[in-house]
Amino acid sequence: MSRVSTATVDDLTEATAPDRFWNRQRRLGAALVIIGLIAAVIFGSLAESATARFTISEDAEGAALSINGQFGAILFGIVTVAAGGALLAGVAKRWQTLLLCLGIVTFVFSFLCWQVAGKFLPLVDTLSGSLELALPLILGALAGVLCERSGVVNVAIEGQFLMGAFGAALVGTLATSVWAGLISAVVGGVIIASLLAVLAIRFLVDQVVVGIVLNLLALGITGFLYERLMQPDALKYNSPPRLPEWRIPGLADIPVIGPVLFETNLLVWLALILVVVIHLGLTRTRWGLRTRAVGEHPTAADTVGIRVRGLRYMNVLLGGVVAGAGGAYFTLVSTGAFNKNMTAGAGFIALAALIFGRWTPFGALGAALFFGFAQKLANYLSAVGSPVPNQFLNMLPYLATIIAVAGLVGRVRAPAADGVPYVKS
Amino acid sequence: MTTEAPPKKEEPKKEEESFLSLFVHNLWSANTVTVTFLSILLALVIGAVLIVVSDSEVLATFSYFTARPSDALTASWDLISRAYADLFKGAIFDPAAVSAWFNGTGDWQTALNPLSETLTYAAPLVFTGLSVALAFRGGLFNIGGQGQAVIGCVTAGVAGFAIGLPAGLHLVVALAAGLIGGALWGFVPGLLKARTGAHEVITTIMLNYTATLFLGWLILQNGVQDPDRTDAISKTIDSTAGLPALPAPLRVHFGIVLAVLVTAGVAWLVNRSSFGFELRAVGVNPPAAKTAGMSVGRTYIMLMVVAGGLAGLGGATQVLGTADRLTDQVAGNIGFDGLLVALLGRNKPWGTLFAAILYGGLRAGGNLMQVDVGISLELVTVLQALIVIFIAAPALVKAIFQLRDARTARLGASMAKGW
Amino acid sequence: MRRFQLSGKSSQRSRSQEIPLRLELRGITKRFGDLVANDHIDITVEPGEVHALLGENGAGKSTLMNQLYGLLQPDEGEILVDGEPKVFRSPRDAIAAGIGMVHQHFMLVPVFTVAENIALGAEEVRGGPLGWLDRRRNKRDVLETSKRYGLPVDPDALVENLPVGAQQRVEIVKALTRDVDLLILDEPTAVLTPQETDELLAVMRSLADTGKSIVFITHKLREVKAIADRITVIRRGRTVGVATPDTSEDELAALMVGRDVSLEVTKTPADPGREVLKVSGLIVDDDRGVRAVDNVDLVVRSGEVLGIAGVQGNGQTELVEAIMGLRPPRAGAITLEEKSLAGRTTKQVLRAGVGYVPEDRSLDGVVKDFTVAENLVLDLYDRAPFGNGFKLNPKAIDESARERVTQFDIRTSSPQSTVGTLSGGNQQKVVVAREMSRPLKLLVASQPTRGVDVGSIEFIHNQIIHERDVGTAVLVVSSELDEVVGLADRIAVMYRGRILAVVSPDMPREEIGLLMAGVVTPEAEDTE
Amino acid sequence: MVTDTGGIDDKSFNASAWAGLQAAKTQASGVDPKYVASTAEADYEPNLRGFVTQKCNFILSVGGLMGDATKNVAAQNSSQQFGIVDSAIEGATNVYPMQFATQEAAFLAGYLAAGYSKSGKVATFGGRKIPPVTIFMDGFADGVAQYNKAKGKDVKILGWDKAAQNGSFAEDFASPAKGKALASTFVAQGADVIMPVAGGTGLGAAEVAKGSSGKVSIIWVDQDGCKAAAQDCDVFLTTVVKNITDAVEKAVVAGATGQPLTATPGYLGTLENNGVSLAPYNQFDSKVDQTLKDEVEKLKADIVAGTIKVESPSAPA
Repeated sequence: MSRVSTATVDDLTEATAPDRFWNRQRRLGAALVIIGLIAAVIFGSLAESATARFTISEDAEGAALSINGQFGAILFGIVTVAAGGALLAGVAKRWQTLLLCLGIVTFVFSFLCWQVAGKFLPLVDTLSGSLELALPLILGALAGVLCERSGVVNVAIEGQFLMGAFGAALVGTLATSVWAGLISAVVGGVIIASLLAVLAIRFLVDQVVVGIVLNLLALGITGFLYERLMQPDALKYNSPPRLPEWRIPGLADIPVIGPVLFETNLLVWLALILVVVIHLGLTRTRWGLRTRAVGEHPTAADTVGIRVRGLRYMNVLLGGVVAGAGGAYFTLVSTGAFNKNMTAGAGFIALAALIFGRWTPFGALGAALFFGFAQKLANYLSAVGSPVPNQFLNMLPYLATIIAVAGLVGRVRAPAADGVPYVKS
Repeated sequence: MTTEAPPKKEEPKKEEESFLSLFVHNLWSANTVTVTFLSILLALVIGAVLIVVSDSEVLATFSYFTARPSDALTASWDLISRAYADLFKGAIFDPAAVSAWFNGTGDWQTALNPLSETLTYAAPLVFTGLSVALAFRGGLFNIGGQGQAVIGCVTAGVAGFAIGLPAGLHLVVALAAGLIGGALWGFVPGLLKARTGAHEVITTIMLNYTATLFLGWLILQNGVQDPDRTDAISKTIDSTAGLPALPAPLRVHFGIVLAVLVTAGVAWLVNRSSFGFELRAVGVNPPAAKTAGMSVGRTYIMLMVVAGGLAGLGGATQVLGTADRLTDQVAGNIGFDGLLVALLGRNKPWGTLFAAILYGGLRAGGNLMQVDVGISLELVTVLQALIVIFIAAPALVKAIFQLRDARTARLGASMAKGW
Repeated sequence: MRRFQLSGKSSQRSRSQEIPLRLELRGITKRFGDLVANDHIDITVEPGEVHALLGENGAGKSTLMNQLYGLLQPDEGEILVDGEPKVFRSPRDAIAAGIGMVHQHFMLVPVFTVAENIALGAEEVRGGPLGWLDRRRNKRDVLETSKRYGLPVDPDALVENLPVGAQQRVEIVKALTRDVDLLILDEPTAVLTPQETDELLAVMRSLADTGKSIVFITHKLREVKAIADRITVIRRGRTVGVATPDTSEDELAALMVGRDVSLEVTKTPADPGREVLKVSGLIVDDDRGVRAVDNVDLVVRSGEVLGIAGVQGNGQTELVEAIMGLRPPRAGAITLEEKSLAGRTTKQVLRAGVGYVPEDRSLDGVVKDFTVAENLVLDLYDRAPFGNGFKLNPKAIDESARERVTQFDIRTSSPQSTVGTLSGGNQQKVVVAREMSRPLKLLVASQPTRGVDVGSIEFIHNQIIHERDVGTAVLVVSSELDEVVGLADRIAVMYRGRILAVVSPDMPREEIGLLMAGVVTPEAEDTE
Repeated sequence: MVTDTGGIDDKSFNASAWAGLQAAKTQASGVDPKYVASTAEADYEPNLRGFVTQKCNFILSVGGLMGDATKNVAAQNSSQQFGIVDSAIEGATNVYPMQFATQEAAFLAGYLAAGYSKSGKVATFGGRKIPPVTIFMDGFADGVAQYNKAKGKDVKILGWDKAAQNGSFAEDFASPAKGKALASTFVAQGADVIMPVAGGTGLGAAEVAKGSSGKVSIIWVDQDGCKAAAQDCDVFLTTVVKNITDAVEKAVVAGATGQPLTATPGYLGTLENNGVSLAPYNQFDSKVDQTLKDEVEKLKADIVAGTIKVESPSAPA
């Protein structure tokens, strides 16, 4: 008896930490040092020695943060090197993430100083543009979180977007109500989600395959109906009302953040609230505990009486709701009309954001914002005439994803049962 | 002494049954052929419904359906039969053109044109389909066929106009360039998968976009862009680098022959080569392959290189066979279509070849359908997607048609393994 | 322990006359395709009874219990609880009826804490429909149950960081917090040291004394005799007898297997020769970067079997993987006949004359979708005569497969059948046949008979001894102490990544058991 | 009619040409218009041939990208009548070319924009870098330069550098989101008149203008914006009209009624024959100075008279 209790005490002791020299921290540190040097030397030498202005207002006027472009490029590059050096030297664990973020952010600043030298970058416009471009990605990635935390891989986000966008345009126009449009967007997302659910959960089809094919199906159906219905008579079928922009008095007057966050449309708030709600839901509620259990170890969940397939169905459909709302962005917020293949791969970027964000709502938010920022920046820089061809600027988000998936965020761990259909033996 | 099933004694006996009865019995069981056939049928039925509900004229006849149902039914039937007849005529042959050829009023080119079109569309799809299928057999989901094909287009195209070589040799060099370009583009995700475990679905999707953007940049550069044009289009490839083709207007070219040869090669590779053994082992059970001494990482890299090379060859076929010059749309959708072709062909080389020809036919027929009855090509996309859904979910087809269980075929392309 | 048994039995006998039966299974039949897994099985479990279900691997015990627990539905037959027929469509129904189960493969979510795992499915919540988790109450419930039944668990620990013994306690606590009246334990002792096993048996007995019924599934005769009130023996899906603990081990074994079996491995004394495998100062980390093998030294000589005993999860897996080149060691040396294996790939290790039977057959041992013939050349496909590194030689592969199938008594309809259609024992024979059909210097066999029927166990054990007798060095790793004792000429006991002692198989089981629990006695240290 | 890869709904030349066919249908009873959208360059030839096999009387290709394909097919089927928009095919007698001196109208728009701009910055961007797009941008740039020369001002043009033939492109004719991003960037740079030459992508620019509460205005292209995108009429300063619709309509009606279509000289839309023009100011009529209006009229007359020549590398020869 006593011996067993001894063993129990042993059980609780901490596992020994690895002490290999080139651990992840040092590798990241080395990488930061290298890119920091590149920034300081190359960006620094290419940059004009002219003032780079980061304006607080929406345009060139008004207050601005200014720095000499060349000086800034070199300065921030050196900070990146320093952050990398600190990681290389070995610091306490809690500083690691902070230093990594600092290194990446200063690298971006260095790049910006080079690009903006002699010009200016409007911060409010950049931020609100980033947020708007990130909006569908946030919603799409959240849909992915809902599905994948319960163990169903969702590659069909793109298809859900398209159906959502199409439904919003069609019904929004017919009913001349933006709210009816929003609801039909949700319905559109749920239609694809339910196909995904049935095929993946009931018929056990490979989930990545289903996702890809459903994207194609959505593309085909919306494209077909668009050509047959909307195109001949756009006024009747394809001119939905737009989601109004609302301004919260007071809060909207806060500099920079105010106009970005509090003078915008409902969908932005919805997305941000959903991030918090889904995060709390997953970590703090019965539903979340069960969802995570089903995604990690469905058999274990089954043996304690949880309906694995039922919960998966529910989560996939909820995902459809969220992704469908994301689809509404394209027609009700962004453009005001449906167009063939108008989502243009946003669903896949959302998928990348989901993985980049390690299957967590806040991670997904961060990744989506990053993609939004990269896209906005590419747009802005190509418009102000960057020396870098805009095709290369547009590659940024994709290359960043590859780098992120390949190592920057470490080996990401998907929910253990993600993509594995649950079959009772 | 154990619970193992007693060895089945029935099997030899069954062989003694007449072939015919066996055939009839199997016909309505859920074997591969039946399921494939029924999947296509189901897709066509759903497609027909879509055609009808989206046609305002036909739909109008339904408004008085109860009064005169025959109107609605005739109108629907006319529309559907005309659309599908076009699909057939555009893909295989048009009886009118063939009879015109026989009685001397038409020419053989017109009669053979549908088949030529089908094979022309099929040729690059065979390569991209094989690329996906091969990767699939090794447990990798190569969504990057598109990007690899784009790079294949680029390298083959550039080799086609930038270097001067005698005919024949130039073609070989250009094809090789396409192959190598695609292989390089496949190497990256393979390496990342092997070294860091980065999921190939994500990396290949990202590389697709990157490849397309790169192409968009490249064709505007001096030396690549057609000097007589200001828009995004490259110089034309030298005639020495073009794939030999039948006389115009027939477009079918040597690419389809090459495709058949490559299919045979891939079939041999999968089933008869050491590398094929490795990739199949790694595909179904990586830990066991590793335990048996195979290098899973090396296999992944090799696999992606070969898959990328195949897709690159598909891109090369596109440029050297039909397109003749680079534009930003030059690769069309051959990479993504290859994905469906592979799924439809159940990831088997010969299956992929036939699936590619079927898709080529749908494409060629779809063009005529669009020209003649104005039904857009998107319908073909819908049909393609539906066919693959049904093929991938044989249980669904089984349930719809109440098929009996197949005795042998293990259905369900269950490759499910998640991230 | 005896005292418990007697008192338990007497009290229950008297009660059974008045109150209805707790559980009755009548004519339960379950088929999987052509295979009849359960064939009209009848079992009655009375309140307060420890009912052992004895049978060898694949006899259908787990299938039966999965039906009782609602994971599977019987094709025929009925389940009666307190005399009333019940249909269990899912574990939910079984739990509602007061049935709990501790599964052979633990049903715990590794990334959850102990408290979360225990709460799962029976969460304490606030906030009504919102279902806000009440973590404090969940934790309190865990601690209460833990205390009441004397099963210490830490509610905040992550399950994946716990050793298997502790995980099993969590499983039992999980079942007990649900107020079960009948607890099914499926092969619970497989992962425990002998001492922990005794501990568990005592817990089972005390639970039975409080009136709960226990169904205890096992194939270990010793444990059955120690704890059971009644024993039902199942063979090939049928009930072949009901016995009492008084039945002799030999009788039970004969019932279980259907013929007389020799439980002992017969072998001649070893004749150890030169040092073949030498491991020194080996340090290996596991997947999470935690040290799994901690400064291990060991030597295996030609013509001897070195057994590694130890509870699963004490570093044996990582040790073997490091030897095989499957896992890079952090430090230390591994040499095969003086030649270093450090930095060699698995292929090179295999080619150097090492045979390897991996512990997880279905994951690492065979490729189930491959044919028997293909599996038999899984590590030789690129060598003559089976291939030349570029192409395969199907004829040679097929011919060799036919030979092996006969030689190793692999029961298959054809070498072209896929391995997945074979029974566990025959799959294992495929692995053994593959590894032993080339000249070996060293054979590494990990859990060589896990999940294998008795007939195949005998065969495999004989093959291992045969390999030793032709002069191969053999390293056997097993968590079945009986197997290690039976096979090994020397036994190294592994605990928390260290070799605590190397002892003789003649050492008393209890002593080895103590070592497996990490207790180093003076005698053991002497033998080192 | 065969569209290029932009598809029938590009809100640009494909759409205009299709509208022309539709209009022809109402004019001449025998016309039954059909179209096929190409999804890749490789489709041009088979699509054209599809119509040949269908024995269509008049086969219209849209876009310079289809020049080669049209040339081949037309050469093989010399008995059928073809037409092509935005391109001319040398030596082909059965292809009726319809081209437009768009730079002339865009020149006026450039002058107008420069005169109307309060910030001294105007902008333009394109859908893709193809001649039918850049010709607008060239004319626009020259118009701005003309204004600067005439007034001694320094109105800047963003998004296009005529000398370098380089500028901002959305790489998309159907993505208002991209148009919006580009336009808001230009606005942030201070531009207050924007001319998007990008079909549906340009709607995003209109979006930005709408959100600017009157500060920013848009010059639309192809078809009068107040008709093509009526919902945004309140931000359209004017439109550089390229009257493909009328040209196509006339050609088709002519073909249908048996009048010959001669390949040379074909059709060239200019300010003179109203093939290209500046649309009415619509809701901006009261906001534009009369003097500026007069100057624009004067310029138009000068161009028609040939005293001012507007050149562009993309202009039809």
